Amino acid sequence: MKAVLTGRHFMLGDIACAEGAMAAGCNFFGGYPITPATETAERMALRLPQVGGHYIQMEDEIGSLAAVLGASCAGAKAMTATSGPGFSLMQENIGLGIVTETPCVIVNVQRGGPSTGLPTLAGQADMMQAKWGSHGDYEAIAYVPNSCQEMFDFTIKAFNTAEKYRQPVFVMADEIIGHMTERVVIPGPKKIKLVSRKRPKGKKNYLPFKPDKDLIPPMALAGEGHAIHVTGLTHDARGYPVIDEETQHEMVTRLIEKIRRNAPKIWEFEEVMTEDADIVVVSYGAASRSAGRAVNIARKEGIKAGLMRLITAWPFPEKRIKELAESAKAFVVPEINMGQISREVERFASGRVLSVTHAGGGMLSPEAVLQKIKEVAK
Amino acid sequence: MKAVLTGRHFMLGDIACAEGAMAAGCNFFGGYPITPATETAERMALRLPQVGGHYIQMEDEIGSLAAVLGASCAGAKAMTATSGPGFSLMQENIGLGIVTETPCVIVNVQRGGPSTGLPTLAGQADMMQAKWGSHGDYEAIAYVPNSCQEMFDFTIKAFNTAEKYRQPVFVMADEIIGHMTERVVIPGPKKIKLVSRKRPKGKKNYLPFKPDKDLIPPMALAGEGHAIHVTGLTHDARGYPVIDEETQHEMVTRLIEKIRRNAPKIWEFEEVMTEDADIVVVSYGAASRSAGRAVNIARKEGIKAGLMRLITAWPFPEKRIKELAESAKAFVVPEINMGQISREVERFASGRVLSVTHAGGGMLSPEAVLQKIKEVAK
Amino acid sequence: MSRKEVRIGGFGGQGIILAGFILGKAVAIYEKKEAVQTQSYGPEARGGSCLADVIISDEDINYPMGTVPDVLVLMSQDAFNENHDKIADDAILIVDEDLVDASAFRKKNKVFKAPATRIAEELGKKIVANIVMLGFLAAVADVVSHDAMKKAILDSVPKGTEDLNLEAFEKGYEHGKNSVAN
Amino acid sequence: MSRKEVRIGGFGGQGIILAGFILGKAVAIYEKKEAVQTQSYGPEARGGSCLADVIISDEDINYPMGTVPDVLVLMSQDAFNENHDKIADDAILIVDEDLVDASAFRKKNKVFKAPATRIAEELGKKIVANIVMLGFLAAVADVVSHDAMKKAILDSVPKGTEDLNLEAFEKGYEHGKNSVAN
Amino acid sequence: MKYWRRPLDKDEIKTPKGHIYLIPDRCKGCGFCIEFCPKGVLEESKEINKKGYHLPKIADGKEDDCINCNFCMLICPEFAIYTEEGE
Amino acid sequence: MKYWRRPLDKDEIKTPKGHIYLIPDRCKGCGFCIEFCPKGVLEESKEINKKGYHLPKIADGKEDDCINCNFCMLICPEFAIYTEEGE
Amino acid sequence: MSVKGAGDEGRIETGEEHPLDHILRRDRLPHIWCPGCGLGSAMTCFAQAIEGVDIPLKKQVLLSGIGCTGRIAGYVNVDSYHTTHGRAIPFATGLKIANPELCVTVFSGDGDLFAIGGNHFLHAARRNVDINVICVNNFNYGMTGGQQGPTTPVDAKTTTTRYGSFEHPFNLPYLAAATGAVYVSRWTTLHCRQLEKSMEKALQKKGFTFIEIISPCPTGFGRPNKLGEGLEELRYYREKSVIKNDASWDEMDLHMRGEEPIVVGDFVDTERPTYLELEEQMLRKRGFMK
Amino acid sequence: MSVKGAGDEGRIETGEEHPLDHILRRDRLPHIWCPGCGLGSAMTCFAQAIEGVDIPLKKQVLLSGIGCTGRIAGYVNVDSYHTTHGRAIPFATGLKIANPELCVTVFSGDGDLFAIGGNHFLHAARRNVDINVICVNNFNYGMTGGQQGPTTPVDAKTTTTRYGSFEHPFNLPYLAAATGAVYVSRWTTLHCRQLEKSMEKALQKKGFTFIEIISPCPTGFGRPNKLGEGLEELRYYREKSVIKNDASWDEMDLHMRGEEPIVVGDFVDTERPTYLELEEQMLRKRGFMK
Ligand SMILES: Cc1ncc(C[n+]2csc(CCOP(=O)(O)OP(=O)(O)O)c2C)c(N)n1
Ligand SMILES: Cc1ncc(C[n+]2csc(CCOP(=O)(O)OP(=O)(O)O)c2C)c(N)n1
Ligand code: SF4
Ligand code: SF4
Ligand code: SF4
Ligand code: SF4
Repeated sequence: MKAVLTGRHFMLGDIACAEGAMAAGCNFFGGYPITPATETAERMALRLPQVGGHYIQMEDEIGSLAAVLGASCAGAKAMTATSGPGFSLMQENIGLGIVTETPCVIVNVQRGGPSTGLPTLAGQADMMQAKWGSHGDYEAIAYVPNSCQEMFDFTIKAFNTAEKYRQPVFVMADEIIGHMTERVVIPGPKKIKLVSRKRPKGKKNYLPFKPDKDLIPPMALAGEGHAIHVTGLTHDARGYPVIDEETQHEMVTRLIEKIRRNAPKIWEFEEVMTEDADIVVVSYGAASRSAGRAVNIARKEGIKAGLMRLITAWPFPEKRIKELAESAKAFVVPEINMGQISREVERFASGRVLSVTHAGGGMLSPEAVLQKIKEVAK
Repeated sequence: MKAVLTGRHFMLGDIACAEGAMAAGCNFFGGYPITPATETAERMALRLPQVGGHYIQMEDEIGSLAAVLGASCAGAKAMTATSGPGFSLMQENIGLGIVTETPCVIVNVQRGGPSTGLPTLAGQADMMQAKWGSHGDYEAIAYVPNSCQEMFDFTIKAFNTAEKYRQPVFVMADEIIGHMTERVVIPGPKKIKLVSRKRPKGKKNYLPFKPDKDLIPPMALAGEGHAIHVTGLTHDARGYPVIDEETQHEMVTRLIEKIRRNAPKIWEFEEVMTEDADIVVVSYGAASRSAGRAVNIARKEGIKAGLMRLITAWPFPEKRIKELAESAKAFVVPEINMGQISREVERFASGRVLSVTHAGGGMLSPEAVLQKIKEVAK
Repeated sequence: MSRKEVRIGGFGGQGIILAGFILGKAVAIYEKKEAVQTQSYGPEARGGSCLADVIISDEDINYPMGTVPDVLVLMSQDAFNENHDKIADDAILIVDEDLVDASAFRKKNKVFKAPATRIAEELGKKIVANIVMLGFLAAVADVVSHDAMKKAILDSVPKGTEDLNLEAFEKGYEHGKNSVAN
Repeated sequence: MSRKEVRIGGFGGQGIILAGFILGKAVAIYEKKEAVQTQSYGPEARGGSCLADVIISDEDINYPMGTVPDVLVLMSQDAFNENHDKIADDAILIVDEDLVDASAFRKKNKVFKAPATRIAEELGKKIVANIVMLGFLAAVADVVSHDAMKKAILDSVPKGTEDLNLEAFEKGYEHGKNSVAN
Repeated sequence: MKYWRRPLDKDEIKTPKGHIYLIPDRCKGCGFCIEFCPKGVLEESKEINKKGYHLPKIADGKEDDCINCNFCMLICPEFAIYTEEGE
Repeated sequence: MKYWRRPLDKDEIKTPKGHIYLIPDRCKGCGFCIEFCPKGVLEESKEINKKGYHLPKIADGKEDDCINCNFCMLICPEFAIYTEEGE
Repeated sequence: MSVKGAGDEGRIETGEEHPLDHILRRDRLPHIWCPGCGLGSAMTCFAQAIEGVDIPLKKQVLLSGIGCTGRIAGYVNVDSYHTTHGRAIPFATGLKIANPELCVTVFSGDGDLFAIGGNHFLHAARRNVDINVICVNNFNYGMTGGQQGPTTPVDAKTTTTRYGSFEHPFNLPYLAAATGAVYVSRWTTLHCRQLEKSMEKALQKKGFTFIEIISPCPTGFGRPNKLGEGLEELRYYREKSVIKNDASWDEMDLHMRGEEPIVVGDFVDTERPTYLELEEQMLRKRGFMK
Repeated sequence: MSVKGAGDEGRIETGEEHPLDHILRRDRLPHIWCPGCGLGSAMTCFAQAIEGVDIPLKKQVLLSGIGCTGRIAGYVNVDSYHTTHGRAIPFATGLKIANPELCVTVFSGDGDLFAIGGNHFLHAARRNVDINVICVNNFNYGMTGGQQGPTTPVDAKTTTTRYGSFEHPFNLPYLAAATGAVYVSRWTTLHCRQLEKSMEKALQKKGFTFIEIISPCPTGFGRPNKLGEGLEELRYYREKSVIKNDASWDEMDLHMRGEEPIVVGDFVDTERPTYLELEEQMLRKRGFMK
């Protein structure tokens, strides 16, 4: 069986995500079933053995992410998929992944929360958690697909970005997209651009955590003879723990700058009719499909509305928001939560941001978005 | 032995926290040791048996918080204390506590992160995690003590607020305060105001999750004959799971409004020389002691600086920030992290907020704060 | 036709979701149109109520959720009770006549009664009632071609069951054509 | 005296932190002043280097961390090496003469050599060297009264060891007074 | 009148008679009661309930055979069938 | 020259001689080597190292008693003591 | 209700109220479990057991984690807590210690208790906390759609072991015994009477007790593994079950295929001071009376 | 170096390089452990063992969680991963499966492996993942300052059991055996030779192996429990240890007081297909060759 199922498919979002991983060269999945992400795991369990990869069902999500990080340290392109409760459990090891700079992909097919909440119904309320869920300071990278095709495409992006920047990368999907079936077009393997982590050149003077100019250190794998030491403690370029303020400063600021400085290369968004927009709707994932519809209707009704649709929620494309804020009268931010990304927008356009909220359990309606647009259009 | 050690003491911050809990009537501690919060646990292990309470050392932090919630459901005033890694592990059950409206106190003596980081050194980088660490939407309540006396006082506040609003409440301390020793004055038991959760009046028509006007439902304990059902699933007033959008809307908005509407009663802060301040320094916890020093020096040098010191970081006293923003030229926000609460300030005073950051591992210096004050004073 | 919504309802175990999937696939892969399929069900693993919505459109489908169905296919009484009155004025309604008593239906819409379960039982496999229904649907509702549907069925059913399923489809189609003719 | 900083340095196991605690307590509880005690140590459970800082002030102590000590008490060579040159110009330095070779000290500050470990050994308990040091400190540095210190020691040492500790304190105090006199 | 809770394996009991009751809408037709009735009292009927499940019925000639052993009640996963002491 | 790795309990070995080495700054004076040397070769000296720990020394009259059994090396928690085959 | 082709002969008289209805949250029936699922039988036995023992219903507390089995806590009409996945045991531990008068039972699935929750089981058993743990083992994760779990037999098909499971499953009674449970037994849902008795025993016994219930899950395990519907699974139990209280640990391994027996019985019944007893003992020893 | 009152008689010749220095991260010595701590001895044995077996050092991977023991991964000069508290085993599982050529050892403390990490131990043993787990049991949490852990004997004093511990401790070999480890042994740090041999055996054996090392922790356990310094703890081991390979599980309980023996030995040595072997077996059966 092939890793890349080139062709046109009518495919469940969750499965498209798995196929994206396959196409990205994923060869290890460590997971624990949870609605509504289970189908991704099940697909990986079917597919990985077909290409010599490994699917292991771990005892819980903590173990899943630990196994994923371990596999990545041995050279695998590794991933896991979960939903809110599992994502919460993964937070500690997300920090480990950040600090040890271990590439991997974590898919969160968001459902209604908090707690067990609505296992089978949608939410988008883990967006801030993706940024702030683990203790300590770090920068997150999170893709937000809004179609089955994007479940495929963005999973590949997530792998590439993880490998490039050496850190865990999130795909923050939601139950609507994960459990929806649409056409997914999978290109030929050669058409899929893949990125692999930087590797040390030669053994001499290799310091496992000494970054190149781009702030990213080349990564040695277990078993290559570098006798590396990797720790979750604050560490120096050699990887050795050093428990002091200076080393902490150096390590934490580098890890953060690694993403911040490269943010303009990482962040992605899509704009529709924003050039002359008085009202910019900022949305993402499932909600952005309602937002799109609302913007279309608003335009038909003569309101100058535009859509800025996030492809990455993190890093948040703040620069673009600032630019848009120069001409836009107001921002409307529809999301299936009680106002999360809207807070980010507020930071750069305060006083002019209207949140369209939804507690979860279903799709945010285009009408609700339209109403808010009309409200501010007055 | 007495629960309240009335008198003047020279006491470690962590121990003052434990004594605060004792004074608040805490009779159950479920914990797992972790630097720099261990001393709180050790003190509780010593003290609780003296008054007929129970200390149990659980197998991990997940179990600790689960046990604390269980104990609270049986009527105990229950708490746990941890630091970053343990706080990350508790996130899932924090959501359970929120959704089941189970009062308890969670102390986080923050250390340097992310990951294992700097176990013995300070950080304040879990502040946003306290708000966003668990999946789904909810409002957090978090106290931020800046002295040993406040470790005592705010722990009592935390218990009272937890009982009043029926939700887990955080004490977000830091290693500096936790491992510092200062005078702590413990008043007589009668001088300590204690609040206990609302209880159902009679059995008839009691619906365990039907709120009173204040949005808080009276709480029945296990073993009282109400045959209640408590679940982390989205549930109705009866406590029964109902997996739909409407129930979700009702439950989540009530839980959020329960805190938002009462926020002006919950949030607390202290102001020094802000009346005429051009520059308002917003700070909390250990960092606020540097901030205080910097403000004093600035005033001496003729700069109109003032200090707004948070007592609760969550709910964030946004109203007051808005008011201050009307007259202040700029805000300076020093914290031992890479800029967390400063983002909240930005939402209400965008463009005029300067962050003073510190990656952790020590105290933020008054000079750094002063320098920023001077920078904006120009 | 710019946007049409088909809703198929029944209970878990009847293959409702598969039916929706096949319809969507027929449209999205074998016709030059767009399709999105979504679903909803209760907490039960089996036996609970279950809905599949398929949106079919000539253009990109932005909003993917079903709103007011243009075609409503119902294979259980529960599904009928909960869905029959939330339909467009010119919608058509198809019910499995052995499973659904549609006498409560008060609107003016055209109602087709398909003996899907009966036909399936005649074929020896009650489980293919959903495919019979798809045949019926292809015949009476103007949303998908016979050909595209056939291809999608062949793609989607387990190996070894193709003939049975095609027969079920054709039987349903035939019945549908007759119903329209009548 | 508005703010004075005392730094006590040594290695884990010498009772450095306890010494700092007692000093702080003496000031904060038994005198009408403010005191804050902080500490720092390495990752070792024992034998690592270890510092206790006590800030003493007539006013509220805002900034609680030690900056430049006014009194530096050193009980190990490592502590000496790392700390001896980070002191105020008018600071005094006290070293345990058996444990610290202070010959590398180049500044003009007053240096006291206390035979704390030796006195403690004479008392039969090496472990009370820290208390001897406190006595010495009370005598030579103007930060705390003899009385307050005595009370704080009585409060803080394990039951049954009060006499030994008081003796250690007095011995140290005596030695200190003599040193000042000289 | 909780006959059904009587200690059933007490020695002195000799072939008591049982009366069977069914709450038809609860039954999911699993067949457990039919298969495991020690006296073979039950069999599947053609009758189906609201949800379309075939209900159990009393087999021909077995009308008086129920010994009120209560096993159908215990094993029925749906709280659909139970017995009471007959006369 | 890894003498120290020789299989030590081989039968043919007869009372080999050992030469002991110490890396003084590593020693923490735990006394393990002294207590558990099967030949009682070591004893505590008055000599202390930088950190103030008392080092082991060779006991009076035991200068030639080391049989290079290597146990001191194995049990020393500080990688401070080891032996080589003597001549 | 449509009644087709059925006369009245043999029709069973319609009951109004099931004798256990007062122990159930009747307003929540029918439950969500599949036709032929064994969970309902297990719940009936439990309802019988809490009726049967001499402990007031209002002192009974039932807890569960998440899963099909986990839903039991929502159907029995006593104080009940449906916690997070895997965390019912530590929740129960806190509850019991805070109010020792309560009779506390955790009723949950094998995945909940032994996959994600395994550690809590170990530690509660070790501490001998006075709670009862009842585990329904259906060899898979039912709730999430039939994936492999820590009890899935080697070679079995699940939605995540499409080529056959390649993990050795747990032997739960052995694990419970090794960690210190004072009472350990196993029954299938066919052994209703024994199961009910075991439950009564557990409810009354001091200390940490463990009952494993082997249960059909036609949806997640029976059908994918050619064991068929619930009824067929029960027939399989009837055929293969052997009651053997003194079975060796090895014999207790479950293969669920071929000629291998399903060994059931009461495997451990012993005494050890409970957590609270030992706490009291120590505190007394150190001069504290509570 | 100040040398007081010492002549040169008997002075040991100063060594330049310890024969194991090339296996250590020499630049990180001295290590952080207390004087008299057994961890250094355990590490020496391990260093000897990885030298002794016929596996290239570059294929050796050492992992640990957090704790005093957990620091070992930072001192041995092979690829080493100091993970999060309790998570070394699942991390190692991923690593081993992703690259089966590696020889993977988890070396950590009893708290790390059996308090917070207990569940991962169970599951890795059950799966028979081909990794080695070496646990230093010092009866407390050393790193955080001597609190009670899951191995603390009843009545023992720790900083969180000031009135004596009232929890039953684990019997680790029993637990390992019940969950499926193919090799299980226990030694004290005094049994250096046997320990080294056990380690060599474990490194070479296929499947999940487990070694428990009883070690002195004067700071956290010895002194508070009147067992004294490291040396005295070792003397205690010398007096009480009994080598008994066929000991019953009960005999293996550790009380660390009174006349109770410390039973050590090789308790389990058996064969079972490993996780990867069983995976291959299943895939072959279903027609996949890898
Ligand atoms: C943290 C977390 N991870 C995963 C899940 C998804 N989940 C719900 S139930 C379940 C397994 C249930 O299996 P089992 O305990 O055997 O119960 P059964 O459904 O088979 O009765 C899983 C994985 C969850 N709810 N929470
Ligand atoms: C999630 C988390 N909780 C708690 C800690 C604190 N902690 C570090 S090591 C340790 C226990 C170590 O005990 P053990 O494994 O027995 O090792 P020892 O130090 O005794 O060798 C604890 C509780 C942590 N680092 N992370
Ligand atoms: S056991 Fe219950 S559910 Fe099953 S057939 Fe009999 S009455 Fe119906
Ligand atoms: S090698 Fe053996 S005999 Fe020689 S000193 Fe060391 S322990 Fe003693
Ligand atoms: S999936 Fe299995 S366990 Fe769950 S209700 Fe259905 S049969 Fe029962
Ligand atoms: S605390 Fe115990 S385990 Fe840790 S280094 Fe010291 S003696 Fe060793």
